[in-house]
Amino acid sequence: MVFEGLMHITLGNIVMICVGLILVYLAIKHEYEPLILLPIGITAVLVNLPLTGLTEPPYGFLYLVKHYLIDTEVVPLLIFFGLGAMTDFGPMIADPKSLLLGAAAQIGVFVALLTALLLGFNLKEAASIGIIGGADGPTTIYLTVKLAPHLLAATAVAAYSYMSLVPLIQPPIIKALTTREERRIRMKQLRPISKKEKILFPIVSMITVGLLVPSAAPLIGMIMIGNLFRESGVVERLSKAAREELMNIVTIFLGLGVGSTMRAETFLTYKTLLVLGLGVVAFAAATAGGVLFAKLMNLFSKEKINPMIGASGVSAVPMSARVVQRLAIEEDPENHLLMNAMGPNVAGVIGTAVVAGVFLSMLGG
Amino acid sequence: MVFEGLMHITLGNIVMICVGLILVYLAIKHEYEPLILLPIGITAVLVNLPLTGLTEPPYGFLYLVKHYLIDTEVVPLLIFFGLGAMTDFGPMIADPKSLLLGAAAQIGVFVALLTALLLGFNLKEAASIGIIGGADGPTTIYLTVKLAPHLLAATAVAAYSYMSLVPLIQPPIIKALTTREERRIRMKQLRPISKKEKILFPIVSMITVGLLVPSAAPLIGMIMIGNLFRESGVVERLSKAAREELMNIVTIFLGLGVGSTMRAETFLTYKTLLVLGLGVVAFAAATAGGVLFAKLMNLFSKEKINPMIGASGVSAVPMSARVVQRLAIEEDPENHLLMNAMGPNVAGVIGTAVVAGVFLSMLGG
Amino acid sequence: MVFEGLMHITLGNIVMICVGLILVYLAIKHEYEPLILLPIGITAVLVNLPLTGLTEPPYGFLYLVKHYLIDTEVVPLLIFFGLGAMTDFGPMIADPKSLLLGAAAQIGVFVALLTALLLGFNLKEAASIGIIGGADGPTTIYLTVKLAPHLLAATAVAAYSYMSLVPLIQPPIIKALTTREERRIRMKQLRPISKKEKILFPIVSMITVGLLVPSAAPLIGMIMIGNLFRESGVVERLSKAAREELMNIVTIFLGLGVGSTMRAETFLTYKTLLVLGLGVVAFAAATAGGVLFAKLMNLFSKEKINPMIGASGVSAVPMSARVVQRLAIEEDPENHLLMNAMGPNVAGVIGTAVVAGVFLSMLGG
Amino acid sequence: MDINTIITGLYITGIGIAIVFSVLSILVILVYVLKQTIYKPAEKTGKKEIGKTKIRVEEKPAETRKPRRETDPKLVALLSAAITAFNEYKASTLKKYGVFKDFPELARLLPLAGVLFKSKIKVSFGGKDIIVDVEELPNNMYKVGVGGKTYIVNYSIQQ
Amino acid sequence: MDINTIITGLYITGIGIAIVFSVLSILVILVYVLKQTIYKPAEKTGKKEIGKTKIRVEEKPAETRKPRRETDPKLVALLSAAITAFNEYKASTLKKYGVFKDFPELARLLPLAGVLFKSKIKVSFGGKDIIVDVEELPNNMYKVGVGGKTYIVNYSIQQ
Amino acid sequence: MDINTIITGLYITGIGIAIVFSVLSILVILVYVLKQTIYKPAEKTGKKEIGKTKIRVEEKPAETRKPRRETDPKLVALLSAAITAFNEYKASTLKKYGVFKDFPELARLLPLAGVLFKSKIKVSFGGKDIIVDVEELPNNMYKVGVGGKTYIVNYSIQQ
Ligand code: NA
Ligand code: NA
Ligand code: NA
Repeated sequence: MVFEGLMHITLGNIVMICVGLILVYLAIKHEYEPLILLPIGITAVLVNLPLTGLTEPPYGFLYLVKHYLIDTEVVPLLIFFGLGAMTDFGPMIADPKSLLLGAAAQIGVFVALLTALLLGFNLKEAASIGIIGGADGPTTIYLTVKLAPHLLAATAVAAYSYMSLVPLIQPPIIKALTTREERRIRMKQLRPISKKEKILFPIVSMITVGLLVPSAAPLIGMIMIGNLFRESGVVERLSKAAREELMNIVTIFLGLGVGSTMRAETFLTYKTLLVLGLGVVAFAAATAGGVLFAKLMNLFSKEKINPMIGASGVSAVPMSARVVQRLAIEEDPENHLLMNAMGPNVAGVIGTAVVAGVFLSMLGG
Repeated sequence: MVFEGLMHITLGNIVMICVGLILVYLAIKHEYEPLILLPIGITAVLVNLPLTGLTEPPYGFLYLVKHYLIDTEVVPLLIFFGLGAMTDFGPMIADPKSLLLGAAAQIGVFVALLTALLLGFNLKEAASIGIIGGADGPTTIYLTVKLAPHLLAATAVAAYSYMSLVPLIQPPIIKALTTREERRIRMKQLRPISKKEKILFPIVSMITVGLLVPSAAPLIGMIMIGNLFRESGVVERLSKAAREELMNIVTIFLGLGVGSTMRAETFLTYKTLLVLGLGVVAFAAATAGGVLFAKLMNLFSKEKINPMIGASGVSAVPMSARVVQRLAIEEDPENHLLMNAMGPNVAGVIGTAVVAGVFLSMLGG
Repeated sequence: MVFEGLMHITLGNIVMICVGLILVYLAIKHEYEPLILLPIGITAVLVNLPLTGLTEPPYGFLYLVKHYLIDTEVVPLLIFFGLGAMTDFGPMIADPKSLLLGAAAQIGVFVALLTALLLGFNLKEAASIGIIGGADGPTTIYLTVKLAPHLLAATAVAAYSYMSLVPLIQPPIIKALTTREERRIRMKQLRPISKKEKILFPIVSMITVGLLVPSAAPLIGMIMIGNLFRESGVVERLSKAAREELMNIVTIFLGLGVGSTMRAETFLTYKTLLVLGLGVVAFAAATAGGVLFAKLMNLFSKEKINPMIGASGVSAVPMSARVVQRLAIEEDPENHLLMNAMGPNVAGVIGTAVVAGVFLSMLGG
Repeated sequence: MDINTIITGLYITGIGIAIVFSVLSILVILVYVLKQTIYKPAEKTGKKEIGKTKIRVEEKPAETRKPRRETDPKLVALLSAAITAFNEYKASTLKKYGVFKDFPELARLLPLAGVLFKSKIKVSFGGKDIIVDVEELPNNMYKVGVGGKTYIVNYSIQQ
Repeated sequence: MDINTIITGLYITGIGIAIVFSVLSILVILVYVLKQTIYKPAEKTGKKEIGKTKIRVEEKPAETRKPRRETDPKLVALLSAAITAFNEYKASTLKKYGVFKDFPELARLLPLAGVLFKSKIKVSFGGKDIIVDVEELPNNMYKVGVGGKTYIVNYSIQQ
Repeated sequence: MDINTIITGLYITGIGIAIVFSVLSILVILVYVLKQTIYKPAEKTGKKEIGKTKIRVEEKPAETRKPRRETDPKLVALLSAAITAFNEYKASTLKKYGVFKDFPELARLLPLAGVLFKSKIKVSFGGKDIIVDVEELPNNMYKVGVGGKTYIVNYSIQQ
């Protein structure tokens, strides 16, 4: 009865416990997205101990978390809501063409989707893998739960891990695709944004995207409601709750729920390795897509943009904007691009949500 | 598949989107109960975008919120719990006759109920409409969910809107029913209340009301438990959680849940307009009831009360007490009635809960 | 219809209302575990008012709380999670033999179990009663819900009440079993603990206990995940949420849920009285077990330990450690044992969780 | 519109008004009973206090008055000094007996805590020694008693 | 790997890229419309402010500058004095009219509160009288206007 | 009461006590292993520190000591001045490069933020120039290094 755990442990369990511990190590030692990867990692350790019943229906605690909070999409949507209450769309409103760079970076999603299809994944799986390239954890989870729930752990871990690795993945790609002269292009400072614009933007974009891509409405709706709470200035209690109390609680459950899917039986397949590999492809292609599109825009516009800010179309807010800032300063210490890069950065969140909506409407919800 | 939203939008949807935007506008620009009306308004916009699936069972996000949190009465009861943790019954304990003024204002509920019956509403609908006159948002929602769920959006919006309009609705009625002399009556300062009285009051009133009107016990029980947490002084962590963390989170879900019922199909009926109209009748009659009963009390008591404080029997804490304070100062800058008006104000909350209990026990739960 | 409550009240209800009021009184006046006993007490009052429907399926509010949050073990596990985020295992890591004292105090659990069997309780009931001696409220609730749900109110109230009474129960037993010389034994100061040890301890102990006693894994897993959040230093947002926002909210629901089981029909039996009596036996035997085992250890080890710290193996963190500190100072004002007693104190939490796991695996979950 | 419905409505109205007035009247009585049984002793002191307050209010016309001497910036400095000394005393005591810095948090968060410190501190200030009572409260708050008055201070400069 | 799947994948890719670019392009247009209809007046002042800032930045090389005169410790003392006087005024007013100390909390927490105080206070400071505007905000915050500037002060010493 | 039940109870008791002691003994061993593999270097410094502490405690009798010079009100003023200068430097830098005031919040709240500022600041204080290290922390907290010591300061007067 007791001590049975030792006898039932499989090699797979041991491997997964090590995987979990590696995530914990990376989260603590290198601070790779610790808010997500630490809970996921330690939960992965826990669910690979045999016979605990934690993930078993109908009353295993982690089963309850997964079934009622993740499978229903409650958690990813509330996280989007909280992100809305945290996000300042100002830099994007000040420089609307950054929206196009946010769209361009979605090319990475499709590159990864096509590559996944070539590797034998089916359409729904390939879409869930592709969306990793959007670099938005909650969107990835939202879409994978609906299209390919068996890949949830793999896509979620990939999305959040590579978000931490943005400072390693992006710079070589950016440098390879730009000349030194291009990296030294200075951009003009962003105009200040009035409160009215900030209030109207979430309303307008919610209606527009909701009408054009109804399946993206839950994601876009929640982020924009959160953002309206933030910008309205009249519901600070709720805005704070959205981005703090509720966000923190929901993040805990996200980690527990996603981590609970990392059981050896389901996670240790060659597919997982492929997903992790494709995730890098997705991030790299998204970066390239953004940079190249920025160069394309320079061909047609008089006022040149620094093509590096295209790389920030990969959301991973605010990491990829900081990568651009760092690279810009390397070439010219007076060239601060942080705020110019924040525009494509937040636009990328909207772009990925739109793509997720397209996938949902074309591949069935 | 995509862009379909545009083709499925109805005129009703467009009207409702405008209604939602008006609520958002009033909440932000004029701060009309922004904590409730902003979430309701923006959610109304969202749910009137076609084909989003947000309100569809079994997994639409807003369906889940509505079905599990509003329809079960979890949210209104937790809000009552939080209100208890916020409310100081001291002014009412110091001046017990203010309880009678809180009872008198309930006359507005019955006036509106009878008017609604005359206009063709059935008994359950009429009761839900009448309770708007109690000026307690959560009580209105609690009762409507049980008696006439199809009217939820209309009664909730009416209750919260008119609470914001108290400073416009009440003054002309008060002035019409009182002489200048009456409005200048000064009242003696309230005695201080001992901690023991404050602790015993919620216990005593919970037992009393619970025994006499069992169907009011959930509402009264939750507000009084919250108040005991507050007054006991030994569970500050829980009291704070009740009135802050939990309250904020629950308020968010209240707004989302109620807003999600504002779909064109169910909201855009002549009944909604009648409900909104009857809401004004209810508030006005409640105000008049309180003032006239105060005048009646003056006929029999030696120590005169300022009849304006009867108007504060309409809960809308603390707006109607502030209205009275303002009117009093207009006539006599030294006549501060704020605390005297707070007594009927909080008593009105108890009164309305009792009336809701009576309706539930007589009209079936 | 109304006023019916008065006619349906039973003598049992009246007794239970008084019991509830006594708990409220003890919580407020003497601060006996007010965070738990105040909510339980006032809820006991509320649910013994007749005809309120609060505990009735499918939509009674307290039924919902009990059914979805307590019966699923969600609340006790989240409380363990929060306790982990609050607990400093440092004193125990600094002095590992304190783990043995934490084990020794579990003897009280088995003494109470055997006594309960002699008094005619069945095995599952006896185990739930015995675990009271572990002095861990959430563990007691967790086990009772699984093994003997009809005893939930009795064991929960006993566990939390006696935790408050530790300063009364323990001193006479400690004094009776130790000589003055023993009580004057000084212990060396604890070594400082490195951050690495603090981070590795929850991981190592989760894996170890989880493998050896799988049925203890939910409890141990949640407390250790919470502790890892705390010690990692990289997820302070989540750690704070675990021990504050989430903890406070969950504690409210624990009180409401447990209190709702204190209805006259189920609580007022001779079994309840026996449970309360056996609870004292359990606490006393646990205290004696810890002290005597410490004396036994002194027979074999060169470096003597003060046997009083064995009494702190009864968890009741940090009360029993403070009891030891106080008794030590009585004999020798310079003999501060607080931190030495904290080791067995937190070890007792682990020990009781292990015992609960053993019970679950042997008596069916 | 149905006449029977209207009649039921009138019936409900009658019953409803009767019940709400009777229930709230019973509460009126109970509140009076509470006052009679509990409030007696408090009442006297209460009245006194109101009287005293009135006098104070009258002697100082609102809106144009100087800050009180006792609460001027010097007090802030004195309170800071006292809390600093108190914290030093506490830290040395805790270290002496091997109590880790985490302990207060643990103690505060678990039920029935109480390992918060309390001490009399002598502070040299402005040339003379002042005895101050300092008591820890949760969340960086301190209760400081000086010269017969008690201040609650939120002090968050930590060394 | 199935050729039909690949073709569908290419189709989805085409549609997807088309939609994401068209939706975000529409947003670009709407943001421009917003700017045109709303932003006009604000734009001018905005540009001015940027200009002013640049000048200020240049005249003071970063990292080696002195604290500004207006925000030195004296200001802290003045703000403390003003808030103390304001709180005394408020307390006396509340007591005068029987307003209990709990009221502000109640008012703040319920929707549409607003019973927070606001007043002009005269403070004697450094030999001269200064008129200060003090306005309460929730959570022990105060908005203090003095000499044309406004400070948000968190003041938590309570007596 | 059934004899079989009692026997089962005794059996459970035996097994239970055996398991709880063996599991916790294994934890004892693992904690020792942790200590051996990890703790070695830390142990030495740890012991030193305890010794030092003891000496300090004995030279200053508790409960009757003066506030330390370094933490007197002047320090509060110095810290205020340093943070003010730091904030001015930060504000000018942010404005210069068009960084909006909202940005720090965004950065702090999203995972892996890190756009908090850090700088050396020269403060003129009491006639001489002092170099102070100031680093922003979330929630209006600042880490201020001055004269080899580090202070965590909660500074919430915002202009
Ligand atoms: Na993205
Ligand atoms: Na009311
Ligand atoms: Na224990």
